[in-house]
Amino acid sequence: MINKTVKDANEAVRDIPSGAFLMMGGFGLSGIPENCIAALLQRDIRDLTIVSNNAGVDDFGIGLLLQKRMVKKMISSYVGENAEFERQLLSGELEVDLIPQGTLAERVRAGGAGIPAFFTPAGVGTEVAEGKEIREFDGKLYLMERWLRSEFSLIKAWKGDTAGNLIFKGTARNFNPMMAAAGKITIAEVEELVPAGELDPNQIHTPGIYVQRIFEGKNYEKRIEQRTVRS
Amino acid sequence: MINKTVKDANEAVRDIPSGAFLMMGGFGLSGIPENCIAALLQRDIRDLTIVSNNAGVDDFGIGLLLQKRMVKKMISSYVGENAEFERQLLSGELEVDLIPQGTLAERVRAGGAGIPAFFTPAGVGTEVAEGKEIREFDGKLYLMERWLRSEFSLIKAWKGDTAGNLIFKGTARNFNPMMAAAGKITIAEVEELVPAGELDPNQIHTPGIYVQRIFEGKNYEKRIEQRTVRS
Amino acid sequence: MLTKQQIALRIAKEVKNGQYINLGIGIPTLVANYIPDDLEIVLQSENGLLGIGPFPTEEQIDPDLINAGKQTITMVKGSVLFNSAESFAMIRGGHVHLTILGAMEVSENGDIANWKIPGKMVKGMGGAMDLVASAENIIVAMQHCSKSGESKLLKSCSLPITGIRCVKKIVTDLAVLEVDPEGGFILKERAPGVSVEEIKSKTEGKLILNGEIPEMEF
Amino acid sequence: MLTKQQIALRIAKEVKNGQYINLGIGIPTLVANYIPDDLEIVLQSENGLLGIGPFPTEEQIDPDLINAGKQTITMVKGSVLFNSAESFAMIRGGHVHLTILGAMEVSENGDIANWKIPGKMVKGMGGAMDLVASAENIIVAMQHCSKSGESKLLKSCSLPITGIRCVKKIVTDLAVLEVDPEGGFILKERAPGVSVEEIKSKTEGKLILNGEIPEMEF
Repeated sequence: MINKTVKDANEAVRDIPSGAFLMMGGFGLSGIPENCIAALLQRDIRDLTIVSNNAGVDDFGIGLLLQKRMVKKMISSYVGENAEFERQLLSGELEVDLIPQGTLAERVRAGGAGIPAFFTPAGVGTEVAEGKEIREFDGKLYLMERWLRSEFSLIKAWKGDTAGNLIFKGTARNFNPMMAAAGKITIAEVEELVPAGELDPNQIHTPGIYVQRIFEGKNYEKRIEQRTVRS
Repeated sequence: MINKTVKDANEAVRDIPSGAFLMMGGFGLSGIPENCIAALLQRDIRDLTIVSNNAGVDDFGIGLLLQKRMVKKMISSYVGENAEFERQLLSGELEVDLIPQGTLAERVRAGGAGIPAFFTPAGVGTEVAEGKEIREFDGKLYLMERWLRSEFSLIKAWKGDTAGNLIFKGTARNFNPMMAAAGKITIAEVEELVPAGELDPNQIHTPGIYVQRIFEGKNYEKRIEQRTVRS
Repeated sequence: MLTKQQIALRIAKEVKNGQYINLGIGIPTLVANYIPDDLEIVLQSENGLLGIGPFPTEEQIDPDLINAGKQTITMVKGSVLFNSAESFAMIRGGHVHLTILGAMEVSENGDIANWKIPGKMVKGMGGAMDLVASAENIIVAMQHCSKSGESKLLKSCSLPITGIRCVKKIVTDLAVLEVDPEGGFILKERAPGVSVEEIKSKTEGKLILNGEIPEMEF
Repeated sequence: MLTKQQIALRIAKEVKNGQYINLGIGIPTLVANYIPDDLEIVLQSENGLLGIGPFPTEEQIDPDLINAGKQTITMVKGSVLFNSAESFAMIRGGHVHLTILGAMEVSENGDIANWKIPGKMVKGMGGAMDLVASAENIIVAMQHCSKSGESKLLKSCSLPITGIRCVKKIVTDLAVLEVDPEGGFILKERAPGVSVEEIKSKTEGKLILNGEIPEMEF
């Protein structure tokens, strides 16, 4: 079995250049590649384009990259909860492409699956449809959407093995599996790294074929955005 | 949680009419809905259209439905290993649509996922492309393919719960999950049926939302087509 | 005039046994509190869960288990977790039967606007455009008028659209209305003590009155 | 002239460390026996497995574990199981680096025909059309001529095509050849004892000779 292990986050992200097109897993702050983001912050790179459902909060997640002005463009579905983001956007320092969440998920899935374009009903009749081909199938209107593929995908899983096979936990799965498949180089950080053969082959969420580098992360903060408890 | 349990295969397939458009899971004889096929054989229906990667063998699987002349048309990727199939096809009693296996899997997946059409490179320049739209993306040619959706999908899983959540085993998974999602009414037979809550929510292959009826099957033969052992 | 809780309570009566339901943020989330216990329904969270349970106790809190509003949650028995592509496959494929969401504006042909106010900060549409383009039944929970008293049930939306011809029913603080496929809001029920005249005066779009309009019953 | 085993042995030299590989039925399956042990490679089975192991012992046989040829198999450590859509997502998405398969005919521009003989029974293309349309490297294992002595390396295929301009390399019982992107079979190696003249006489398509053509080494 092919061994994908690298030493740590610094080694994993060492060759991501300025101007790179990245994907980062996570929904809100859940399932984000905390260690890779921390390692990127140590690098002197800028003008990144990042595909991520959200843009973190001011002082955590992708928000940290925004603070350091490392991001040129975000491709996301929802970017609230972030004052620095708003400031950079309004001042013209940052570009943003807003995409319906399901379309974003499917475009990334299509990138990994070698499907260059597909049709979806989301956004028909809205400004999302501007400039896109509209076609009727069986009496309903659909937009044609293109695939998304990245130079580097940075993803976070719960458990992984040295062959790159991954298991996620709870709703921290979200965009991570599709982004793994859509990355030319996919870097997976996991809470627990085990030897190939220890995970049940029938219970793996992301096959190792999609992962080029894997390492065991440390000091996960897993910050909670909306701590709600039963009254 | 919604309870999808029905008593047995006979109750599950009771309302499948003549002329119905069906999908059946399985690859070769692995992961086929044995109990549902046996129950269909008891019914006086005909002119079925069946989407299935293969067409069984002469005396097992879909081959049994062919013997009883219940099938009008097969939509498959590979139909060897079946003399009765060949006879009916050559005599004009049976129609067949042959589709590349990956295109078949993706068309069924698209049906379940509400994607009416997508582009794939498989079949460009071949007779599969006849009558289909061809388009170039990033310098490569692709065919436009349409979704497939069924009136009834008959699938087989290893374990299931009363909410319709399913876990498959080994390579018996194959087309079953996509067909579950692509069925207007999906009937799942399982080797072991447990109460909702007994399966790990993180380890379910097919969410119960795709399953309308579920029952515990019996007397699985699981016939092996090519019994090969180490020399 | 109905309170937010009463709007949620009224919408809960629309829920049918065996449905899979996606609840938006705000009043729609409250609907979960009023669904009768004898109905078997499942709540979907578009970030990857079928079977949302109640909020956790302090001991149950798990940062890896949140809803689409990023709130910590729990799971009910029979829940299942999945990725975002699978989640929207469910939505787009029509497997989620009912979507209940808020709106800034609804038009008399069923268009909905709820994601953007030009000139103000744009937060993004999240999953709303997928949800309204896909579900077979879409119910909107909203105030009948804006804080400045302008009708939010319009001939056509003035704000950027989230989806076209998709809203089937609207429950406001004043009324229950259905969208006529031919265009127009069909008044079905009045909030207790609210007159047809008041609803008419506060509905900019075409209001359709068929016979006697009953008061809502709770 | 090479035996089937020798063709497989020669193709095994094309395998590189770290590759994910799909092996077709027939000679390609034999290639697995000759891949050097020090290479880390993974074999994909398009019915839903990465990490094909050897055939099982009698005790290990599991009807729920077969390869694309419907043979009973085992899994190696680090294997993973998945559904057919995921399997072809891997193939179509270019994640499987190398496909080795048989052919009835190959043309000098890299077209391949291997799924249908008109007038005879049609069995279907299975996954072949997806594989040849997708993999970055496609190697064909075949006999240079048919049993009646007709060349199978042609100007253009006479049989229905499986895929166009996709074959990169061909290993036959007589030779190793590469397909020139401009058209033509570039002769790279001769089977032991086989002359360039013989290969030329048995290749209907354009044969390109660049300098001395070495014999294969095993």
